[in-house]
Amino acid sequence: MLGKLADLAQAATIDLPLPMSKPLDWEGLKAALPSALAEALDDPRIRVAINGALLPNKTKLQAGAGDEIALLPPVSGG
Amino acid sequence: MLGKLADLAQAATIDLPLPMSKPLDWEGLKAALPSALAEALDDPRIRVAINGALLPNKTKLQAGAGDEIALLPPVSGG
Amino acid sequence: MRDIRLLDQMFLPGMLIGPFTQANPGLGGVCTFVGEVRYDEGVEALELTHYEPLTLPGMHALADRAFERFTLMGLLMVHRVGQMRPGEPIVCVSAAALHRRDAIDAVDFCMDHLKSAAWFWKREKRGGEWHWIEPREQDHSDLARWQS
Amino acid sequence: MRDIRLLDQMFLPGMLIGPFTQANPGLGGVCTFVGEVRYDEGVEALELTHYEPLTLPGMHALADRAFERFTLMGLLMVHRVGQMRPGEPIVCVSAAALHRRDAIDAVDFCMDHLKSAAWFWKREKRGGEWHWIEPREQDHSDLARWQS
Repeated sequence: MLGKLADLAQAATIDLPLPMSKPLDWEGLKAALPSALAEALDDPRIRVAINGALLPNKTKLQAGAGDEIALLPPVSGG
Repeated sequence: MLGKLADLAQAATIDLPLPMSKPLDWEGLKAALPSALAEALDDPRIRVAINGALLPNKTKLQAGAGDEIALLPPVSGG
Repeated sequence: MRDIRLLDQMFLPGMLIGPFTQANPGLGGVCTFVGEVRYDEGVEALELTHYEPLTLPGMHALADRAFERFTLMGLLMVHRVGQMRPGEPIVCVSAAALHRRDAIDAVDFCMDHLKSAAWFWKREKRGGEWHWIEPREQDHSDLARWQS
Repeated sequence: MRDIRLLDQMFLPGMLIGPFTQANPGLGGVCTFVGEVRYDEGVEALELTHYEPLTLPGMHALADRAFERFTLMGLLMVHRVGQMRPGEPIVCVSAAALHRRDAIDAVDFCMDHLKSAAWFWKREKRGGEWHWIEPREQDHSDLARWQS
């Protein structure tokens, strides 16, 4: 979680205990996160990256065990 | 004489011996200068200053003894 | 000469620009922009967070675009991350070129993109509390200048 | 802080920019352009002639216009005259402002005007002979950008 989202999560990173059987999708991710954070994620300005690669469409997320999911709010710039 | 005009005059400054009786005008100035230089002066891009002040219209020149006349070709810039 | 860096410690722009200029012999001009943390009313500190896997590659991609768009001999792009106090340098972009237009425009281009599109999140400390800074409208209009 | 100078000796831009930046506390950004004499094929030396009664007042008038047009905290404008060799700095313009757009645009504005409209005459030494340099068309089109 970067920027403001880290405050909503009250943490910079969260470990999600996942069942290994199937990949984590967008709805699954939101369900696994604190609700204040999950609600914020639908903002279209929030981008998602897996292992450092931006997803063109975050709702198509497919993540497995060990993957790093980054939740990226709009940048405030340098 | 600045820039190229100094080469035409073969000098950076020329002292003109003037009769004190009447001011030097534009035709008088050209007559007093080397002909190669005098011919060049009609180029509309050439500006004239007296004692550091640019003349809006060089052909209206009126200079007296001790005045410094500067002949300014187009600048090449810094 | 290309030098792209994220720094988590205070830096002195003069220590970077001298060697950068020396490293581009034959240049016609070098343009440099240094941004400092402003002494805005009540601001005690500024913090820039970045996401390493995106931020540095993003700066390299921006440098690539600057080299494509302008005729450059060298580009220096250094950005601070972490906590800074007012008066400290936060960014330094320097471009060396044969002609001044390329050098000045490349710095302008890189700054506009760093300020609005780079992967940095900024917060300010006021009265002991941290506040996130939202993107500024001006930054977006600055960016739109390059979209032709 | 305003510092406008004609210098007839070699100068080091870094020696000017540090003190200039220090002299404008609270700045948001400082943009600097340094122009150097290029190593153009066969050029041994460059000479800039000026006409003192016009050149320095002209630079001050340009600084006045920059302060009117942009929101600046400080402006440094230093120009060499006399003979220079390739690699030597010929001009240094630095602008300090709260916002980067003012700093960058002020430097761009001053450079365009210095290059095309300032009272300097330039000649180059090639093969032991001096040749006057005519104004460049590009300089005039650069200047036209500011006429709105």
